[in-house]
Amino acid sequence: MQLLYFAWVRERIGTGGETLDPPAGVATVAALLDWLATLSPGHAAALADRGAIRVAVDEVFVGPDAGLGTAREVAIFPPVTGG
Amino acid sequence: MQLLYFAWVRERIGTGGETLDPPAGVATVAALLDWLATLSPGHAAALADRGAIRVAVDEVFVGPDAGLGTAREVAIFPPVTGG
Amino acid sequence: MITTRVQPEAFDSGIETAALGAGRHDIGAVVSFTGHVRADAGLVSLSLEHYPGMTERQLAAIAAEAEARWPLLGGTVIHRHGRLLPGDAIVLVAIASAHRGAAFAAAEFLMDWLKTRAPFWKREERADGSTAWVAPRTSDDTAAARWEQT
Amino acid sequence: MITTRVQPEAFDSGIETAALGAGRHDIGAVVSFTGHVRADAGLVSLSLEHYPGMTERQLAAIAAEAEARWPLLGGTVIHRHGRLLPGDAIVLVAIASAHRGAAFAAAEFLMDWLKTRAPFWKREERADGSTAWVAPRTSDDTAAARWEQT
Repeated sequence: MQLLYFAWVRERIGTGGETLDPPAGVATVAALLDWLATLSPGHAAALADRGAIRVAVDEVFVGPDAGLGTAREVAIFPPVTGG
Repeated sequence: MQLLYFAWVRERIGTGGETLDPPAGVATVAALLDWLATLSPGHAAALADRGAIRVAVDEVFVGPDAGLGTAREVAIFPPVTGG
Repeated sequence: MITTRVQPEAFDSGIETAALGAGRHDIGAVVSFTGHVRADAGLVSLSLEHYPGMTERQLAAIAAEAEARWPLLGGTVIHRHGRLLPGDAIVLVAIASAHRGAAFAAAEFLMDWLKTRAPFWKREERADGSTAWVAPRTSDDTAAARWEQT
Repeated sequence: MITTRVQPEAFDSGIETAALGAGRHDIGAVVSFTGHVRADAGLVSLSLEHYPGMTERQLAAIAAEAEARWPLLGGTVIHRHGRLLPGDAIVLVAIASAHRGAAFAAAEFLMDWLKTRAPFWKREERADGSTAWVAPRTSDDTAAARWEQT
């Protein structure tokens, strides 16, 4: 699975993306975030405030309960501030 | 008193303006329109539909009950259609 | 602060709008509206008559009202008169503000009030040679009524 | 019909907006919104990060939504990314329609949705050398919520 990180999520994790293979039990976005937060202190810091985290699966915004299914690309970032 | 006419009011009366001296009893906009309508068939045709007539006294929109006071310039025209 | 002009000459909306923001670092939002002559139903030309003197006075009053209602950082209102052809620009309202909400609202307000309170009258010339004065649109009155303060 | 672009290069709002109406006789109203970088509180620069691929996809989806909601005759949406300076234009939304109501509404809708649904993130660089990611504004969420269909 390709993970992408943007803005301060990227800065705290220390990379713009990584390819990871989550354990079989990780079936939802919320479960993925829980698992990612165990990988390093940077991941934990980036994901500590779940209310400030947004996720897109294969370029579509989803909520924490969304299933990962056959997702190829999961992007994790703060609320957007464009315009 | 300087009278000004615009759009189809001007066309029906046949002039863009005229200087007139209304009788002493003509004290309101409505009375002025009544008096003007007696001046010629063109004036009568222009002012026949009072619901389609708008008036400005000294460059300020007013209603039919407005007093003429010391008005110098009274403009009579259809509802505006600019923009 | 909002400049108003009544003129027969054509104008360039892009240049007028860009001028509002030139050299400014406090403006976050610029909204511009340009009205054009549409060639509906065989229209050949649109002639705008106005009331010289009162037109300028009304435009200035409408602009002052917009400035009183919203925190604006500049604006330009231009309304043409005379004979215009399909595609020609009739009217420009360009507004600058720190934020988009005020800029959009003021621009819409100015257009709604121009449509219903500025002394202009449009006469259409059609392909068959006939001419007709444009009737006011109820939708313009409805739009303008949004801004009435109760 | 609405063209969308994501680019680091500067753009000219006047030229982009004028292009919508060129040679057309059915367009009565052109509304353009340009967002600029404000130099609030010692801001030196604003850097926009985006999500390549998803950004283009979201802009196209937002544009399609506007076309479905209003009878539009053309439009251009441009959003820049990269490092911008005070006064620079960040975003353009230009919309053409027969009448002003649809053009104003679609332009406001597009801006509200861009602010809340397009994957861009702004980082401010300040005169003291510090940087900070811009926090989302509640007012943007409120503005976007106006358009939710119930």
